[in-house]
Amino acid sequence: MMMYKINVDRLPELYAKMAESRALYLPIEKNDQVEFHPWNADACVRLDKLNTAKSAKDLFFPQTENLMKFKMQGKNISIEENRDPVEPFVLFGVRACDVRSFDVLDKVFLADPVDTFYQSRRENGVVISMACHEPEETCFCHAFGIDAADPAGDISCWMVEGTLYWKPLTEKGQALTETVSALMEQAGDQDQAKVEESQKALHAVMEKLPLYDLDLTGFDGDHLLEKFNSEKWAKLSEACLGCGSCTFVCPTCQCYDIRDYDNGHGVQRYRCWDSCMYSDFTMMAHGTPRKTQLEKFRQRFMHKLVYFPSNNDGMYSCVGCGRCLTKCPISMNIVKVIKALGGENHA
Amino acid sequence: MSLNEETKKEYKPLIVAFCCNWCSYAGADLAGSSRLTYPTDVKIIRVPCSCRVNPLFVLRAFQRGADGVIIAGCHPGDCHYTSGNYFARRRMTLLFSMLDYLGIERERTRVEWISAAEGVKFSTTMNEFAKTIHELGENKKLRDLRCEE
Amino acid sequence: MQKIGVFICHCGTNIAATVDVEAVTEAIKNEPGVVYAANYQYMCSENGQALIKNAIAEYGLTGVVVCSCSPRMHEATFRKAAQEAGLNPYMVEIANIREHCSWIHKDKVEATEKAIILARAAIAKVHLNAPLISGQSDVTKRALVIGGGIAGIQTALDIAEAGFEVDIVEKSPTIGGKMAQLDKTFPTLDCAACILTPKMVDAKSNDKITLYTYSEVESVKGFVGNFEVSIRKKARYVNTDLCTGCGECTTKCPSRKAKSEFNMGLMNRGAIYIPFAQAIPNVATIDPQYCIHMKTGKCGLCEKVCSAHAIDFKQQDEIVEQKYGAIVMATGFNLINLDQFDEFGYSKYPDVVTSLEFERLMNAAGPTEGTLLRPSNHEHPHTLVFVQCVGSRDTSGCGKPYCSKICCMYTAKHAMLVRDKYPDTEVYVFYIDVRTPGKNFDEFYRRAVEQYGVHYIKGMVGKVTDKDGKLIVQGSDLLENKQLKIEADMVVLAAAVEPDPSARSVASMLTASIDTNDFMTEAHAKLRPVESPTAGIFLSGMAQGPKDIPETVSQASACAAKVIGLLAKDHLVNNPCVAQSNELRCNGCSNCEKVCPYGAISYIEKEVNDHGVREVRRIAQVNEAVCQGCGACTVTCPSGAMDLKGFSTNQIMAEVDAICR
Amino acid sequence: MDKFLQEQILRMSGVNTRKCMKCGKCSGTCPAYDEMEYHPHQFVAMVESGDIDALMQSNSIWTCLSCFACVERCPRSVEPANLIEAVRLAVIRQQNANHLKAQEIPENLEEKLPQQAIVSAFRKYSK
Amino acid sequence: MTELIKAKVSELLANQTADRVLGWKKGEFFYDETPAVFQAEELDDLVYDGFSAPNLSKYLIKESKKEGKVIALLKPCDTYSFNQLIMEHRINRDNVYVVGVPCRGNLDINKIREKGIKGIQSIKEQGDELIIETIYGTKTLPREEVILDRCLCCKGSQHMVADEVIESGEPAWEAKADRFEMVTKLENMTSDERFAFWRGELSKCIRCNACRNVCPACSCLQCVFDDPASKVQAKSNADDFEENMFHIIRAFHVAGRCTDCGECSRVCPQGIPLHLLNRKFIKDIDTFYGEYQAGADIEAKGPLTEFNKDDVEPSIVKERGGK
Repeated sequence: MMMYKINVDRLPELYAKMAESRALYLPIEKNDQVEFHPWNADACVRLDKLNTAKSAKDLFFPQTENLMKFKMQGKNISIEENRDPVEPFVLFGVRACDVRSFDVLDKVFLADPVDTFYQSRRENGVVISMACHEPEETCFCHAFGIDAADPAGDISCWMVEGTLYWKPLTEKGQALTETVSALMEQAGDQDQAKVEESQKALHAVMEKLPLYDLDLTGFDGDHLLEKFNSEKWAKLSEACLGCGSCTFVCPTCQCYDIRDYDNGHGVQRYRCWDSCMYSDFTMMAHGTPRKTQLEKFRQRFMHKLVYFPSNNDGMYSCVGCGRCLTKCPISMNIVKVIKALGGENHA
Repeated sequence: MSLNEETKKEYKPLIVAFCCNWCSYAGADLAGSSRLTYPTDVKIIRVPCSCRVNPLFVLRAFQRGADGVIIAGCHPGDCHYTSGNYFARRRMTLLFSMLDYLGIERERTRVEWISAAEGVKFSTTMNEFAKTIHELGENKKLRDLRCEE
Repeated sequence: MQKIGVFICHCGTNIAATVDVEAVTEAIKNEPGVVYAANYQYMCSENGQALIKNAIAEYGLTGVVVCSCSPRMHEATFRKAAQEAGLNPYMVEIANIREHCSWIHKDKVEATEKAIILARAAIAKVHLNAPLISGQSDVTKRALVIGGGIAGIQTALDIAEAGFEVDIVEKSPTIGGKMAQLDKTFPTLDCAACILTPKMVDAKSNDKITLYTYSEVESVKGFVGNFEVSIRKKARYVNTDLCTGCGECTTKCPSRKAKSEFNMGLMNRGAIYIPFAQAIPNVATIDPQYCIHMKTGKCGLCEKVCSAHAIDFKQQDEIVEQKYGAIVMATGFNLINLDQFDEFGYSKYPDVVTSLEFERLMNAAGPTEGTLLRPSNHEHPHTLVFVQCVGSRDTSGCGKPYCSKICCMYTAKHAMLVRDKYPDTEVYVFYIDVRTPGKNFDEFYRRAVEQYGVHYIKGMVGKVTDKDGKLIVQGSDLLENKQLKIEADMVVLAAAVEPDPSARSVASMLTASIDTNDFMTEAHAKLRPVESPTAGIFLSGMAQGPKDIPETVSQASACAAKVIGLLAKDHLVNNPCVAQSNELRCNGCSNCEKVCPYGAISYIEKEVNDHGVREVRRIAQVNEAVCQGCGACTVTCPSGAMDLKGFSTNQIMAEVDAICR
Repeated sequence: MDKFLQEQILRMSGVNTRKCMKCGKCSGTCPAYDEMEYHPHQFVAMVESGDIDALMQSNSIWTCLSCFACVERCPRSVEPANLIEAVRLAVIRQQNANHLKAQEIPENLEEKLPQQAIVSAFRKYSK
Repeated sequence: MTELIKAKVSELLANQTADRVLGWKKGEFFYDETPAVFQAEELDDLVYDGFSAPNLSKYLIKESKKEGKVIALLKPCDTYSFNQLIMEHRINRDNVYVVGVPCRGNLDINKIREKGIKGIQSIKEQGDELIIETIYGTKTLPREEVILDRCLCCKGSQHMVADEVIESGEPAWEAKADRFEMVTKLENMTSDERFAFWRGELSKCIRCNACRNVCPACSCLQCVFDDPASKVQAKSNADDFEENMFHIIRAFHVAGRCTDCGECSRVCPQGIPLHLLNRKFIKDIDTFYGEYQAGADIEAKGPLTEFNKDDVEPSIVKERGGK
């Protein structure tokens, strides 16, 4: 498909055009924090920010979502479906790692039985990705075979010397492109070369990153018990506070809880993100099956690095975005786990 | 007066009053037996002592749509349990100050010391408070939208 | 899910006139959990209670809500009814739709709506009620009476009569109180000493009664049936076992600066003194503030003259610890301070006196040995003006808002006695109203007017000034519409009474409530007038409110009857609405212990099983016999481990939810 | 009885005449009692019963010295002197002609009159 | 400094004063240190520098229940939390040997990043400067510019409790700012401005519970917000109210117990200035009931578990004015 380009100064026009027909979500700074927020003319767009604080999964798998409602009238109860309406939307400026996270989530929510809440959001959303240019030491997407310079999605974008290059990859992307192509110019071979050059430069930077060569040796279905029974979990999990910051900033964590909210005249049933680090995760009448923080901690990483790949053709449930590395209150993270149990420490 | 009353009739505020069993609840009883009226907006919840009022209850009331919350107890020094109201006084002072700090209208919360003999004070306090809440209007800042009908 | 029955009372028309009880019944029938709803004219009547009992049996009710008057009125009635029908009494909740609804609202639609909401709140609470079982505690069969006036003496005598030990704590060196200072008593004009002193002697000689005079209550711990009191016996510097009360020391003591309390400061006494001749115990007391020996180390004359060798300058205060089952407040009264009433010139003119001072001036054992003399010049007064309501019925802030009740009668008594003894005097009484409700009281007052010719003037004195050794009393005569200026020799002020200043601190030690005037609050103004709302505390005499001697004595006996009723029991049923610590949630942080006013919380190390995790934890424990159920601990507990039975966090939140629905 | 006037007096004075317990202490204390046709306790009673006209026509309201002894001494905080002041004001307001004008001042000047009194009078009677 | 501490603890382990050490473990990138318990042979990984920010006191609740004695490395401000936990009987003092470590103020990696520094390969503290190697080149920063906010209002270099204190010889770090400055600024706003400020901040909350779980005062075995029986249990901020509720109640539960250690704001992944809630309570307590520093004196009763008969009335909130 054809590549387009547009000068960075004209981006607001592009945003405005896209926002005419649907909601447009971009990395926007609000209260000193950059997140995917709906765009408006006054928004402070931060395409330069490497990563949003929360991942982009919020748009497809929101932190809370209404499922149904039970209405009480006297002694009668009636059930009402009241899922939040989903309108078409555009998600602009997603990094390669976050784009990959949608694949991970798809494996979970689109497999049988299909999660129709997630599905309708996926169908209504167009993902416009954005290549990285200044990755940080916490980035390790390369370990999972992700190319930060060549992000997937419905449309890929590159920012090179004040020009945004725009390349539709899917039909959905092409359809959106047609609604805005009037604002853009078609890119030529020279432009193609510029993009390729920027990709090369990025690859050179990537190679210098300390976690570029993060070795995942040993994390596969074949070593499940060995990893599970490793004595190292005790030390690794020792300082874990049992908070959910890693889980909630993670683009691939997909656990949720279903809860009822009794508002006095009825009950709203909704689902919300849950964290396997929480003391009340999978709480049942008798208690929780994983009583200690060690077990909870181990579950999270075993799931991401062992169980998930062994059930999903080797696809890890981690995309190397590095958010948990910066957000963990005690700086314990998946990289430390991988290093402790994998690579040269494997076996 | 009359004009205002017309317009105000449409809005019926909800006021939750936590009254300690020994003084203020009895004060409310005395207001009742003395036929001292106050608006039906005020609904009383009996607690053994003002110190039984957990900040959670105050927030819960606002969450569920209360427009004002008043806590009434024995006069300082007259607590049936000697010191309960002193603790309540500190707790509520800090809570109210915090709500104010969060930008919640400070007139929505009140603590009043009303003895069992002060039926008149009970009724005037409730009338005054109801009037204040009327003037303030609906509590919009501290409610849970999920509780709307 | 509870099976709840809701019973809506009409209370005649008290509720039904403003609340549509049928509409409430219909609305409530549809509430989840309500299996039966009915209304009835008088739910508290025999038939009404039968309705509840039958419904409990017929519908297998597990919870009952009665929409009626205040729970302070009939909660106990309905709980008892439920209990008789086999339901745990604490499964009953009251929705107060009378005092808090029908009586204060006029609009029937609004009142009905509110009644429904109040009923729903009660239903929401009952849903979370749990059957509660009361514990038991033992009763210490000994009573403490605080105050040794006529009220305290009478109560103690009656309790002792029933065979129980009783201690009297009196802060002054003798029992007898204010009555001992009176000259004659209305309306029979008996001599106060003649009728009081035999009772004082009885109190001393009764072997069930222990007197702690010149003593004060230092601290009170515990609860009904089990009070632990420490009593400070102040040092008298006289060995009471040795002192014979001969009085030799009191006459020899060279220090004569101390004002005699007994004679209202109208004469001085020695630093070592016996308050009055009939004092009980009849022993001397040294006032260290005036004793030359205590201040300078010199003198010591009393020690020299005492043949019994009873003087002990090294004596120390002594603390007595004693356990009691019941405590009686009989702390009595004082006249108010008149400094705020410049217009009457009390602090300026010696011939303006209070009524209690006048008692002493008329008394044979008083400073003038019963001859009425002007304090300024010891001359015979010819014109006397009595002023009533000085500081009583005063809402201006200077005085007291209440009627002191005794002044009308004693003023009539004084006027009559003066005219009787000194027919050459003119006696004027300024009054606002003359209040004489009592047996033979009005007859007594009329005698003063008709037989003794006392001039009663409807009006009030505006000011008292002096002129050439006379007092000029300016007042109004409202009936004649004149302003009078009476040249008087003496003015007697019927000053308002107020509770003794010690009442407030003693009440707070007892955790007994007190009203804005410092009078003790009754458990119920009409139905439980001699009990404090705090269990085990009883009220006798002026501590509860103004009253004259006959009333005081009747109340003292009534109070004794209540105390005897308590002490006669071997066990007491405790209030089951007490705090409870959830050992799985308790952190052992001690915050609850810090706020508990009763010291009911202690900590133990205990092995707990937290969903399969066994460990030893420090956890809070509540002594259910000591806990009074205030709930201070529940709010200070950050983890919600502390809860209050009967007023649990979830119950109160359910009420909030129901009201805010 | 004049309900309107009564309400006006009560509103202007801020006095609640119902608090009066008819003790007569105000009249007992009044230094100008003998100069008066109606006495302080009667002021209160008359306002309470709405008999304002008689008060307004009486010289008593002008013989009151405004010494506030009655206010000070009243055990029920009734404030009779404030009532009198209100009645005076009512009289003044009704007598529109009674207003003082600047040009009238010179002819009213007396040598012994304190200047403050002129200023006060002007302030009071020019409204 | 690290060497000095290693030497000291080695000595203490050798002479059997204790059998293990609670300290900070070296991370991947020089700034991501993790609290850890070290045996004598593991001391190589022990580190102490500007990034040793985590307050270790809370770990002692669990650690002091174990057999043997643990050496706890506590910075001056951590000792307040330690004391508070001792007051609340949460730490078994007998099983802890407190070694006070000096503090020059902690460093804030986010502030370093805000200076445009990316791709960090190493960070060295050299006197008052930080030398930062990045894949994009070497950068130098004055230490003072990237100090963690909480350390700008340092409570002082004094350890409130310690069995032993290691002296660094370096000048003590001192407070640079008034800790109530921002609280006062908020108080001076109008009610609606304050509301907008807090809505803006609290709406960022993702309810990850990091603030609560790191907080040494939030040491409940089970938090009311996790307890289904509490009827206020909630796992998410499904409504604006929940955000307010959680943070108000949390602040209230630690009121009078919060030592102002600042961990809540340090760990918040969403950058919510949570300490401003706690400081408001502290400021109010100081103004209404007299200055009180939780954890300074273990004999103190705590401002919410005592009272004065002449305490201010709650109406002070209205009477004191303000907008």
